[in-house]
Amino acid sequence: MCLGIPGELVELAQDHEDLALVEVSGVRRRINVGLLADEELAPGDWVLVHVGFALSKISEQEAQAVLDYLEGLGQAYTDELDALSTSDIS
Amino acid sequence: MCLGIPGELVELAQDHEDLALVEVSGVRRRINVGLLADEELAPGDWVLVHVGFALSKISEQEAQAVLDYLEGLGQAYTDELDALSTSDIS
Amino acid sequence: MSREQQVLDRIERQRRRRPVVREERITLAHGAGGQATHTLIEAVFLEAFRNPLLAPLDDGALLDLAGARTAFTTDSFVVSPLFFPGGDIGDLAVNGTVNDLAMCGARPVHLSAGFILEEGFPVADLRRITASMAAAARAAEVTIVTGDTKVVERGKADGCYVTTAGVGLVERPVTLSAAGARPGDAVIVSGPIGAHGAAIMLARDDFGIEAPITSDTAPLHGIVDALLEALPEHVRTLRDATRGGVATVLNEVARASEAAVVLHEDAIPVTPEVTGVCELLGLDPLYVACEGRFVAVVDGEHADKALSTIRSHPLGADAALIGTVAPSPAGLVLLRTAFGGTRVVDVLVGDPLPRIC
Amino acid sequence: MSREQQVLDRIERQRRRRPVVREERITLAHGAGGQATHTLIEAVFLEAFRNPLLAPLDDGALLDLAGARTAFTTDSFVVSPLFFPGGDIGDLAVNGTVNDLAMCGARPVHLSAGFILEEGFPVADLRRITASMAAAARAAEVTIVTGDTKVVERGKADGCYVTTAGVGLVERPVTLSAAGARPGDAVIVSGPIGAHGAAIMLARDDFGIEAPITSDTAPLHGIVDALLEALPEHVRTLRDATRGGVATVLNEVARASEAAVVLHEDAIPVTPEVTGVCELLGLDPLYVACEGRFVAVVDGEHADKALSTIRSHPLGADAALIGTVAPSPAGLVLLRTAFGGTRVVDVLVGDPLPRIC
Amino acid sequence: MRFVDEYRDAGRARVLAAEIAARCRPGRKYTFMEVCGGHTHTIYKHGLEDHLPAEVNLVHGPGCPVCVIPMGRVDDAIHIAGQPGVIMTSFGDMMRVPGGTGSFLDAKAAGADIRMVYSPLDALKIARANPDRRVVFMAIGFETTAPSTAMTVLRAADEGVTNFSVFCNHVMIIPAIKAILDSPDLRLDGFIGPGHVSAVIGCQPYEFIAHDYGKPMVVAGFEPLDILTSVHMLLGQLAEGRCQVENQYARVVPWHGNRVALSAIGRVMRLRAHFEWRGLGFIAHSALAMADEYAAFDAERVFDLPGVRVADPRACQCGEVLKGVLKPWECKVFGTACTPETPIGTCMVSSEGACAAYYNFGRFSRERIRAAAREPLPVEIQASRPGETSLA
Amino acid sequence: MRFVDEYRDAGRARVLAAEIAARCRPGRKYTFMEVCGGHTHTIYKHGLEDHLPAEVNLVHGPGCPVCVIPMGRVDDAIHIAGQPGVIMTSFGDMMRVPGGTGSFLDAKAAGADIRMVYSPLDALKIARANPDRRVVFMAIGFETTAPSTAMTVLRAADEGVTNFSVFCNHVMIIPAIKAILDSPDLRLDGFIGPGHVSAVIGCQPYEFIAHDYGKPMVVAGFEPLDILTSVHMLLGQLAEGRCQVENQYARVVPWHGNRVALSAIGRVMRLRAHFEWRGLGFIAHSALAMADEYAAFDAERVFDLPGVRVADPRACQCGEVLKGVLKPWECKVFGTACTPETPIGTCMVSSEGACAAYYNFGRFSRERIRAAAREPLPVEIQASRPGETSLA
Ligand code: SF4
Ligand code: SF4
Ligand SMILES: [Mg+2]
Ligand SMILES: [Mg+2]
Ligand SMILES: [Mg+2]
Ligand SMILES: [Mg+2]
Ligand SMILES: [Mg+2]
Ligand SMILES: [Mg+2]
Ligand SMILES: [Mg+2]
Ligand SMILES: [Mg+2]
Ligand SMILES: [Mg+2]
Ligand SMILES: [Mg+2]
Repeated sequence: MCLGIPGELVELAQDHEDLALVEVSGVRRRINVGLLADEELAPGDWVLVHVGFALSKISEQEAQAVLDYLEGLGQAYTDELDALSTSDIS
Repeated sequence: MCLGIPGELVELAQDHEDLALVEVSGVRRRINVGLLADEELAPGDWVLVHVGFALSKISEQEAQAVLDYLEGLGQAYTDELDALSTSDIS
Repeated sequence: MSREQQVLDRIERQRRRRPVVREERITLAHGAGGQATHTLIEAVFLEAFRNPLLAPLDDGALLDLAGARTAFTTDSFVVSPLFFPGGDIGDLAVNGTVNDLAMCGARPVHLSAGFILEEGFPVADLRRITASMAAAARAAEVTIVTGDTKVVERGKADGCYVTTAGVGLVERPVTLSAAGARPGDAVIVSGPIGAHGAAIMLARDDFGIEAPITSDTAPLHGIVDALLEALPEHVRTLRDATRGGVATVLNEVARASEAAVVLHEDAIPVTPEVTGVCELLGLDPLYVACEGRFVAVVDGEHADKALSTIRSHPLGADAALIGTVAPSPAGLVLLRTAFGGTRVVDVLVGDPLPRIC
Repeated sequence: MSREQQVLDRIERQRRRRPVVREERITLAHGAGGQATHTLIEAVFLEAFRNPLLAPLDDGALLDLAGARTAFTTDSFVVSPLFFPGGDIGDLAVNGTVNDLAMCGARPVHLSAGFILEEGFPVADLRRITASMAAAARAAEVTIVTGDTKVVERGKADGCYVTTAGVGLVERPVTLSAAGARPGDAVIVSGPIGAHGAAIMLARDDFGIEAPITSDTAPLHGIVDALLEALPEHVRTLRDATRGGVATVLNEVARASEAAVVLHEDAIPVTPEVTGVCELLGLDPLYVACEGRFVAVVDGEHADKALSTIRSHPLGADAALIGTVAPSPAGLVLLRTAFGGTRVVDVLVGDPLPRIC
Repeated sequence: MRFVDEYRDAGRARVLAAEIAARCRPGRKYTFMEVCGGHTHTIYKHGLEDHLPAEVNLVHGPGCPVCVIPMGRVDDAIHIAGQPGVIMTSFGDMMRVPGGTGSFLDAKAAGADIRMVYSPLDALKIARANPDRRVVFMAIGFETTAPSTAMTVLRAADEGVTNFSVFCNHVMIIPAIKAILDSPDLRLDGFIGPGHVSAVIGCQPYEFIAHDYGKPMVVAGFEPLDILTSVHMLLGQLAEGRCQVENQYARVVPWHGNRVALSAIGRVMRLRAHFEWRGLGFIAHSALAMADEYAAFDAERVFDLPGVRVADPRACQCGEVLKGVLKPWECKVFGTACTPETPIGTCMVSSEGACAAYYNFGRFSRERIRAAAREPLPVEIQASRPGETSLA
Repeated sequence: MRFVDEYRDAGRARVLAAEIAARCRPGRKYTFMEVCGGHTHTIYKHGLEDHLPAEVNLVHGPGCPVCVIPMGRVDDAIHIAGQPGVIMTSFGDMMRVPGGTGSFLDAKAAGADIRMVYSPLDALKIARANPDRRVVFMAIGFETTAPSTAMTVLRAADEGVTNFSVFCNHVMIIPAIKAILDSPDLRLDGFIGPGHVSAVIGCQPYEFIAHDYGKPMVVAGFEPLDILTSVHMLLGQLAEGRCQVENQYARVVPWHGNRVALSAIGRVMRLRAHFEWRGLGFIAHSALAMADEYAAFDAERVFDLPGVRVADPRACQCGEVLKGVLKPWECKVFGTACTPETPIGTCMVSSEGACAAYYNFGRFSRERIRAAAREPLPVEIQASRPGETSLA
């Protein structure tokens, strides 16, 4: 029910201010962007689609932040593994 | 379009004054007898059925008259044949 | 030759030309089994699928399957109502395919069954239908070995449609074909005609007509087996007289055999009740469907034997010799009327009785 | 054993009991190919028709016809819309039956075709359908040898339904069965999945979704022939992944074989477009129908040969090894997810995609 | 007595045939018109002409209501059927009648809700069962059928049914016969009068035919012996120099008709000033419309109608056939372009139309049929066994 | 970046799993509730628990709108669907939800015109296309979905559509969480907050959870790595003794929510005094009704509703499952009488219901699944080839 799909905005409709074309994996669908009236929207933006409406504009920067957080963990983990393998306790 | 079928009246409906049950070769159907309001109708009478209505009450006497007319012709014909075969022109 | 005859000859030539579907849309007439059905089959289906085995005028195809002489046939059943006096869509679907196999001279062996169900169809009705299919299959000594079920939205069907296909084995050296009739042959019908169509009409209850008529639906493989056992080489044609009735089947025979079929009106068995229904509705029993009657064209020399063989089977007790095959007028069915005249019995035009099978 | 596992074992026992139709009426779920379809087939059709040849979990029946090893199958087609990118009901009806025969290890030979037409259906559309049936039959090297046509009133169908039945000859010493999978076997799918179902969804135009997806409808007899030629004794099971998709087919295999099927999510081929449609509509591609893809269970020792043989056929170029058969949990399909977890892949419940075939 | 089989007896027919032959003056041609399509149907269906000598020639008249409906009226009816919520009801005979824009069958295939009924009462029943729809009855027919329509409207009014109306196309036989009599190109020796129309209007209205036009008429029943008898009676009048209206069908037809039926027509309908007949053109006072008192049941007032007159197809010779000037096979399109399956003219539609009757039953010339009938049978055929009726 | 695959990476998951395991105090149990059914679905669908150590226990919360709808409301909706001319429209999830008198699916099979839609805008489209029908949209959902309903009603009003109404069953997450927090039988260490609800309402409304109840919350995205990350963050707060609302899903969730969406809800809807939740009973101020200004679009006013409260089936333990007190398999009817095919409780219906998710994806205990997963493969399997995506 709360299913939301990230989609890339490829075109803002000329004929209707609230409509836009969104693409998900090469698949296109018209959605209503009326709930993002406060946002600046442009082709290339990503939005979260829910029951035919764009609910939110997706921030790539914030998205990267999570991945960086994970990267950091991974780095720490790798470092630790490296440390482990290079340490000589013999 | 002007198809009319002779049917035997087997029952006058109790619940509706214009309805009656008519039988044709063991097949029964309800028909409207409103057009025969001037006639006395009773089970055993024959009527001519057209598009769900009884159009006419059939006179057995008149029916017989035609057959008698034909019988007469037949008789005359047979008599003649007889006459022919018994006549001796040799 | 009179001018009238010249005109009529021109018309006959025209009728033999490749048929053309002139309508833009399918009408009920295309499913009534008469002229429009033929035209559709020839102009659309045969045209597209043309191959030597596809014999539209016969009840099924004869196949050589790795040496096994096999008959293969299919029919879809859309009868309305689904349940009627004397049967239901279930035994109709089994008997219909069993009979088409029998008409090919085959012993019916296995059936398939495809169901198209309308959303909302009562499961209890489906059980009733499958139970009567099972009973009919037992009676016809066949097994239903494969099937399929589809469900369509409400309003996209009429409860339940069933399509059966069947395979049978041709175990006798018979060569049956609608094209096999020859002058001098006798035409036999296996019992009183028109009961199925009349029963369906009454079951629809559109006309407030009541009559003690039950469908004649029955498997004909047994009676056919007896006939072919008795006269393996003297039976020319077998056709079950379904949609379009005896008249349509015999027109197919006359056309395919390029001979005339001459029927005798007062020899054709019809029950009084079927006669009554037909009179009330302005129908001709010759065009009303049977589902348990067949027409056999047999060598005239063996007509008596054929008739007595058929009559000795319970389903053929009221069989009758109804006509003969004559050399001309080729392609036509004539009727010697009880009144002493002769007229043409043409293929059915229009759709007096839709959805009877 | 944990209390959870005890509960789950009780549930599995329950699931193996004879199924019961609890609904009073048919719903679209009964036609979706999932659990409700199975229940209906087992509780109603098998119950009524029970006989040794009727094998519901296989694609067709294997018959001995006077010594000829024959496969016999049927399917009704009710797809909506009738015409869709990549195909129409006509080639679907031919390919569907050709494929069911191929899955029995048979060479498809002859087809029957029963048409149920709705009054008002454009004759031009019917011609289009028969033309594509004829083309599909040519491509599959089969002939359509017998048929039937019925017409129902407007509002009693949806344009055109087609039921095909088919006979084929089993010419190799194969024993294919949904029950044939054994631990150690490999599971192969012949190409990217879900394109047919996705194409139909888009063609319906209910969602305003556009994507370059065409149905995968295709005859599989050639590729199957190549596979059986290469490995006549090492192919256990062949199933075309139609209604209910790969997940449903493999559940049938797991249950019938009393073994587990373990799939690897990241090995299962799906095109980006099908993925996109499924994401937008909340569907799982594992349950979306194909009409030109099959699943093969082959001896694990010969998995590479099987895969390379399939891949060498144009219709199998993107085939993939997607899983294996394990001894337990018997009857279940498990998925090792790309995320690194493992979960159950159950039979389909409900009807995400009605009228796809 | 079933009032059917008795009149289909081959033995009686043979006797009568001999009498008819005997009454003909050798070499003279007798041309009689059977006014009613029902008679045409009987003649062909029973092969009746096989009992007539070459001297007697039956020609078909205008008495087939389906055959005379003009194309514009069909188009109007299809227009009504296409209005939102309409269920059009009609006798089966109408389904194939071509209008300028196709037939009911075509309109139905294209989506209109058009249903066949057996009786106008069935149409009323459909109206009762579908209160949210507008049910229209396509009323056609001569005076035979008009009373049933009228009675149905009276009942609808009685019951206060508000979603039922009648598209009234009832026509009257007398003006049609008069048009035939006034037409210059026909030579007739007498009329076989319409039996069932006469059950309503009686025989008296035909007397002008004998008095003013000097043509004898015998009102005839619909079994083949009825018609054969009527031919015999007509020949008798001619032989005896009489010219009268005689009633062969007295078992059904009272001389003065059915008063109740006539008064029902009188209450519910009114005479139209003129009405177009297919092939015959406009004929004054030849048809009925709904009376003002029943305007609420008059589809012509309930719906806006295009009311466009459509010219008959150029090839169509129905007018000549309806007037008995041409035999069906003499029409240029008969049996080739015009067949019961794809009729061009209306006479090819109803089984009572002369062209359809001839095409279905007689499409094989009398010479050949007689030759075929004379051929000996290779096997002996018996009438069906006791305990069951035969088709006959 | 597709914002999907990146968050489903098994390598990253393994790293994170190790970190999570490292953050757990051995022997201590950590119980976190994922409030939203979308999270439950993700957890089972990706087999996420395989990456969690035995110490971490996820329990499912009430955040599945289909799961919390009371039977009486389903019956009311079916009652509406049965009114003349009505087309009921609904998200697919609702079709199997049992009311006291069956489900939408049953009502549809029995003849009601009930259609699945993907968006409330589709329902409005159906209304426009069927001006003679009355189209009702069965509105369910949390704050995620309510704005779409509101926007649709605003558009309908704008266009003057008069045959469209909404049967409003929108519920609100905060009162539900409060009900959980106030329930005596649950011990939780923290919440995984609902990502898409928060896209509308923001994170700020959750602060009372940390402040007043002392439970940490991390608002999480719906990919499996999002949830795993949130678990890691919750463990971090607990380890550091913090108790806050954190936003793991900042790429979608603004701290203060979506002002336009909130104001659309505010215009079109009003707070109900109380509303019944399946298994949880009546909760004050927990749901939305149509505002008086939009009464014309309010199905509750357009139609007379029975409005009868129906007690949950005796066997049903959905309430306990929704509160996280029982695991699905602990319900007595789970998997035997109650299955997705024939659900007794609502949690078995939606793929986001805890029982359905567990039944469909998890119906095999973790111990066995892990054993099966460890088994060596008899053949080597490769990820799908370049040029095509795999299912993953
Ligand atoms: S053949 Fe056709 S067009 Fe010619 S007169 Fe007959 S019905 Fe009219
Ligand atoms: S098993 Fe069914 S009844 Fe029990 S909690 Fe789950 S959904 Fe509710
Ligand atoms: Mg047959
Ligand atoms: Mg057949
Ligand atoms: Mg048949
Ligand atoms: Mg199938
Ligand atoms: Mg229906
Ligand atoms: Mg298959
Ligand atoms: Mg099959
Ligand atoms: Mg199949
Ligand atoms: Mg057939
Ligand atoms: Mg339709």
